[in-house]
Amino acid sequence: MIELILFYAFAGVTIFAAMLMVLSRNIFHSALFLALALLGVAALFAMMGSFFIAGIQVLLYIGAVVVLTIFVINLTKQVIGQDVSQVNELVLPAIITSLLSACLIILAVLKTDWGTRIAQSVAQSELTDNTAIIGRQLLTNFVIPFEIVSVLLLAALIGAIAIVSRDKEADK
Amino acid sequence: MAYGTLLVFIGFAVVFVVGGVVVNYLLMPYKPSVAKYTTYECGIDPIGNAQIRYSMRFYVFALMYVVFAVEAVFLLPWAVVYRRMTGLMPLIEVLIFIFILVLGLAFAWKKGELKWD
Amino acid sequence: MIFTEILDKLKAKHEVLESKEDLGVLNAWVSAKKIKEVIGFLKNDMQFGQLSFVTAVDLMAANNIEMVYRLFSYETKSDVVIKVKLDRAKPEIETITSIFSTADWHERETSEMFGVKFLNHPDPNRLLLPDGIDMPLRKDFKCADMTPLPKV
Amino acid sequence: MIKYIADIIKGIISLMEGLLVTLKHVFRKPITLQYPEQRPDISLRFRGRLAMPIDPATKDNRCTACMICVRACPNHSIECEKIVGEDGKPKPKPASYTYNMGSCIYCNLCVESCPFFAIIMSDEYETGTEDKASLTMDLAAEKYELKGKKAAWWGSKFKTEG
Amino acid sequence: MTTKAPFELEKLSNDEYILNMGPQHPSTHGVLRIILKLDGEVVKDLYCDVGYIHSSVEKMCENKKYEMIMPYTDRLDYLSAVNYNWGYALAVEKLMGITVPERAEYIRVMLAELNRIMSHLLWYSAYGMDVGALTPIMYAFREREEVIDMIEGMTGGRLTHNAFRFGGFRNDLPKDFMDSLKKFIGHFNDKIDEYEALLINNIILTARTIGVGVLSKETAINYGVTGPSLRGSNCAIDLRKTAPYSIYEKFDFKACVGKNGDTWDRLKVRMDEMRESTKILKQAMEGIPAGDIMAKVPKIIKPAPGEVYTKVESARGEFGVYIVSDGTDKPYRIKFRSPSFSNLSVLKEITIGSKIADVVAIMGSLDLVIPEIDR
Amino acid sequence: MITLSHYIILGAVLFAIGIFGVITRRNAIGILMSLELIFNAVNINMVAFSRFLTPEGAYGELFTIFIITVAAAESVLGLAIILAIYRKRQVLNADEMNLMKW
Amino acid sequence: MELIKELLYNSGKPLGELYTWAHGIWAGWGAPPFLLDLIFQIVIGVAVAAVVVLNALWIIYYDRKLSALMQIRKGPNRVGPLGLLQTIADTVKLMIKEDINPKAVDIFSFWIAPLIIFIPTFAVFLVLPFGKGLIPADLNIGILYVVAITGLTVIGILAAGWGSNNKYSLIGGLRSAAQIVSYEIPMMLVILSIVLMTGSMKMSDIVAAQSHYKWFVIPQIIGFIVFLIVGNAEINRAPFDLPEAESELVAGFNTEYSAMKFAFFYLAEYTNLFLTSAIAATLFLGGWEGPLLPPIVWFFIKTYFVVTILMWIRWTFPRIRVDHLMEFSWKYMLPIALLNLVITAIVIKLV
Amino acid sequence: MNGVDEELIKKIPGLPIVMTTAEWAINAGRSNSIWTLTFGLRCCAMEMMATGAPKYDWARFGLEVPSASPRRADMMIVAGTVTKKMEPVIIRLYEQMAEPKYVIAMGACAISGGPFIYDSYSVIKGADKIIPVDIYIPGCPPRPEALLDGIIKLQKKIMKQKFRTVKEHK
Repeated sequence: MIELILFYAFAGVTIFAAMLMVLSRNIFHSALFLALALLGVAALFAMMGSFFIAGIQVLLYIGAVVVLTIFVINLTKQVIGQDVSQVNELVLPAIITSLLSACLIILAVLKTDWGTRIAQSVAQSELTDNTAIIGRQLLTNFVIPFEIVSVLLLAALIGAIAIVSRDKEADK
Repeated sequence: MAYGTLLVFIGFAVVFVVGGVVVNYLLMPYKPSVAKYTTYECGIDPIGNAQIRYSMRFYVFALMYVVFAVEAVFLLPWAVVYRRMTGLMPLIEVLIFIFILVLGLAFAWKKGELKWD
Repeated sequence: MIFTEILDKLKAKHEVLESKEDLGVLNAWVSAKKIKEVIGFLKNDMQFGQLSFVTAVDLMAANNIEMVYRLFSYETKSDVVIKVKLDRAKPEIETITSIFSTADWHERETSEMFGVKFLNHPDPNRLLLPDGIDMPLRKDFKCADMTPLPKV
Repeated sequence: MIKYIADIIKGIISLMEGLLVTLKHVFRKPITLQYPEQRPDISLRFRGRLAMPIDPATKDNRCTACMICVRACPNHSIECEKIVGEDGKPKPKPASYTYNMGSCIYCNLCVESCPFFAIIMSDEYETGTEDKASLTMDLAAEKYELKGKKAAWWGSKFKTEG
Repeated sequence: MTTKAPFELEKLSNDEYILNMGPQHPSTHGVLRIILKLDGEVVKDLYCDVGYIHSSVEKMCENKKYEMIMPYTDRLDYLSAVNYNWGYALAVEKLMGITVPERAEYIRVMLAELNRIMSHLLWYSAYGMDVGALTPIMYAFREREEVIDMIEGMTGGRLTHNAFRFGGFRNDLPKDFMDSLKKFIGHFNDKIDEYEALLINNIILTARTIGVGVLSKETAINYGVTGPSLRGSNCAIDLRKTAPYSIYEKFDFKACVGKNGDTWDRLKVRMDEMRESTKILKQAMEGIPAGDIMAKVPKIIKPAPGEVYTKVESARGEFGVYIVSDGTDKPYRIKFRSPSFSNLSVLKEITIGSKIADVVAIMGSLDLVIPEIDR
Repeated sequence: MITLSHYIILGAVLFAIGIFGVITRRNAIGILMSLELIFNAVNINMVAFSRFLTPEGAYGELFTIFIITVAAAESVLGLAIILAIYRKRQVLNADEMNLMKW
Repeated sequence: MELIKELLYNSGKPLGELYTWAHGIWAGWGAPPFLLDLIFQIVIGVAVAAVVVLNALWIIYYDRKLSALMQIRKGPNRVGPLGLLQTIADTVKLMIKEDINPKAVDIFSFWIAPLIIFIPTFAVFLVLPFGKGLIPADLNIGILYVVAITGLTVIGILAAGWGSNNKYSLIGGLRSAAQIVSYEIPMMLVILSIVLMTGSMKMSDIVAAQSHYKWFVIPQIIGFIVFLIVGNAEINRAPFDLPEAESELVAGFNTEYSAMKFAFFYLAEYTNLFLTSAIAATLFLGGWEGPLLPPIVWFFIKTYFVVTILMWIRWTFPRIRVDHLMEFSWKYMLPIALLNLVITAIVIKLV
Repeated sequence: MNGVDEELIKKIPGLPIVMTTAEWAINAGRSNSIWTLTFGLRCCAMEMMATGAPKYDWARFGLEVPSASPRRADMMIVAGTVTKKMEPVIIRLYEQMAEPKYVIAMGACAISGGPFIYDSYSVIKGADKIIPVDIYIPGCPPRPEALLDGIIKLQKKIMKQKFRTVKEHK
């Protein structure tokens, strides 16, 4: 019972914040709402028992990606009080597309029979921390992706620095 | 239970801040004037807009932060299971992982991105 | 270097309208048009490396504004004063900022205080005074909030 | 690489030196003078507000309204008027001696100029007030009694002069 | 003469913006306004807006008797007021042809050197505040209060001493002056070492100041920079040495110079100068003769027509007084050549290309006193 | 009792909002932010699947970590590009960002 | 007497007993059990709020007195005995000060910023191990939670800087954010070394791993020093107080804030100081462990020891310049922390 | 919003006492936590610094926190000469301070123009010509003790203040 209330509360916050984020006329406010939406998602993760994922959701998504976004917003000239319409002329098609896709997924989900596995799987009281499982998996079954991630990060770092520093040289 | 406490905590923090400001608003003397609500800039009229375009350097540091934060996050589960795993494989795998990222740091260092100019 | 020596050297190159000794220091009057050459000559050829100050004196009785340039030489430890008489109604003189950078501010100050116009000055702005006060160091300056000291 | 490590070590040493200085001061006695309770020992020549002390012998001030101090004051903080006798002639006594403490610059020039030691810079400095008007005072009417170090000093001067 | 905006906003390139420092700003030491044109953290251009404390001293002095001007020289540079008194007294004495008795000269030197120490101590504490260290001010003011007590005992004023009279002094040294001076000299050098350990040699500060704001010797002289700021640029010009006034020839001291003319050199020069001042004080204390403290001076100061310029080495540099006398008891024109005026004008030259934080560090190292610039 | 469907439907709604944002936002940064929403919708599904279907292996969570990593890398690069374009051409609007005109 | 002793030295157990006891009675009444949980949580929340407020009041006073001690002066001593009421006077004053919302600000960001900054500060208390079993909530991801939630502060600072619509604020906010972000990495690496040694992110496990005086400060001395420096930088205190660099940026990101909104920044700053010290004490100094005195007292003693060190540093050093600050983090702190981590890993594997 | 209905308060039993106590507590808080705007003009600024230095230590009075931003400053010490160029700046800074705010005119210049009272074309003859001044401290410059004395006098004045009232000025 209490879980359901909490679920709806978090889901409500998430969706509300996501809506505001998409509709807000001010890009900075959008970023703040995005942070709120991500926080809601993190809470949902925690509800599912994935505390580690919730933690890194906060750490990486809010603490890093959103901060990076806000940095970029700050580094571009965004004038306070200047409410620019952030929405282009594609509103109607967008609504249709998004509604259609959402309905499609929801229909599919509702029609699907998830089988017997669900009933026995999550005994909600036994939400154990699975950081150790993740670690073990990373070092055994997922060791190749694990190493590839570092290459990906290196590539991103080098790429971004190259873009930025090319820009710097162009300035001179 | 534990995360419930977190919720209560956040609720408390919100009540604390909002309550403080509300009490402040109830008690404060209020005397508006035009000059009071102007932006402070050492006592003179602000020159130009405050929304300035600031140094690109900050972006470099922020992006490096993102990359290294992701790295640290990958190391966390490793650190948790490290003692419980036998063999040298975990160590070697992680050393490779760290090495590749140190390359990134070295690249940035070499490129002079860590230096401010 | 004593003042006669300086005077001789100066006279050899440039026209000196008038000269006198005041407490051991040479005061030489030159014409306004020549000021740049004279100062340049003193700096480059006679090692007067420091421009102590530039100012003016309002000689109201003679209807003149007298520019005063004081130079000092670190090498010979001697001073020299170059003076220029300007018309009080329309004081104009060439700037010497290109020779001595320090003259920039001194000239700006003199300019707002005495109304001397420095031609070709790189930054002809007010330095010290707010808007509304002009040429206060002229002897005939009057200002509404300037209460004179009561005579006893 | 060696420079990198040397830099770190050099830096740590210089930081430690600084920390040591503050640490040493923790054990030194505070030099604070707890003002309203403790008062400083002010030097004799300190220039507080202007006062026209009354001579303990005659119970009167020594001003002769000669106006020298008024003329000596750089910014006209003193005004003095002589007593006009019944015959219409001014007498050598001040009818009023207006001192504007708010504009006084405590330069001591008036005191130095006074030939009779009639005025003195007292050692009173706690003259802050809410009321600006009270800063302009009539010293002749005030009957200021000099106390402390200055009184003895003034008294001795007084004797040699008088 | 116009007042126009120093930088036009429209003309700024896309990366540039304008930051205003002052008039009310914690690090401008009074009311100086500096307008910075910045690109990120880097200073592209700089404009000094002075005059916020312009109080028309020169005009006022034209209407004052010579004696009355003395207190006003105190208020030009309240940090080394004695030197300013001296510069003015020297000018009038030269104009009048007064010779000052030797004892008075010794007292003058002692007061001036104490005053120099006091000024440098204040500079040190203010510099600490500028670079964000909040403790140096507390230690420096402890010694400063000691010096102030000494000077107050002599002159009666803490900052605005009004100490000098034409021809000497009004009062002789108080009795306990020598004792306290001895005590002060005894422990002051140790304190300077402490100051250096606390702030000047700190790696954070050296990293901030070495190689920053380099002022070359030529630029310095061209801009008329004087005093410790000039000596920091490896230029041993000290008026006490190069154009000795009073009895400075009698003392053994050296003009402290820096090597590269960067900010740190200027700091170091001031610290060394305090040590040199202690040396002078020691010599003066030992060599002071007995005798008169006041020369014979006419009752009314009425110099003959003419003009005079005298200069003294104040804590900030060459302070000069230029007086034009017309034979009355008031000067016809008086001009104070203040060291900070020229020292500030070089700021633009040495700041461009450094960071915002450097502006503060460099400005602090020039040791500015704003009322002296504005007069 | 919360079921898997709850989470998946929530994910679908977030996904739809994200899609809406991506299509309608003018601002390139806004588009990137909407993309983050879509990633999150996926993440919710992943974690839910993992929790409900394969709790023993934590596969979904591993995928979530990788997705977050990719998202981080994407935003680092994407924002760098946006910033570079902005500094060159003073535009933030995706419609006006036409690389061919460069 | 026994109960008090038990509470002080082994408070976790009696609290747990109390909880089960209350649960029994509660179930007897037939009331829903989560309500009791809620009540318990609210009690904990109130207790922590009291700790936050009282601690902030005390720590500000402590800072002032300590600085006075180092600066050979007296410090506040006129309000109440020894000036103890000084901070209360400040609070009262700030509470009734006029709150100014300048015209140019972006009201939403301007108002939300103190909230965003204060919530994480408050929420970190959730995992602080005050004593044995005396943890408001012993989360599995304990230390990750701390790192993650403190990272939220950056958003608040950026919002404050951007929303104030003031150049000083904006620059201060950006600087502050860049600084926190830069120093987060070495901090995480140091924490990783600790996690490596304990094999758990739970705060209670970390403390337990250091029992019998095997404090991590010995094997991790480099980590400890790095943590102190980095922690000091994270909370923007001198010599890393660039965002509020008074001599450059007036007051940094909170230039435009007044009254209570500013008070929360102030409160958060000092609470963060306490938090950093508390975490340092937990990670390196064995948390609540100590002889004779009750655990909670030891916890506070150790925390205040670290607080004192940080204050000592603050009152001694000049401010570091912004580019040096960044370089310092990336060129010195990060390699050292990384090296520390690798060495720790190797040593653990080999020994 | 200013002022509370006095009559209404008197009617409710007990409330006057509560109000007086609250007023006392608030005034005690105000008077013991006077944060100053860091801002010096002339010689007096040096004495202001000296007052903050260990020998006089104004931190004892709760003035420890110097505030560079006027938003949270309680007191402005006009320490020195106010000139015409500076006048708008001072007025603006004063306006930008949050209520309740106090002004101390320190030294002769700030009281009346001091040395520059006559013959000066650029000095405002007293800070009270432009902003309301609470305490005048004569001296040129006043000793640090005099400033402390002025602060104590200001504290006494604050203790007499009414709850939520603000000063009126032009």
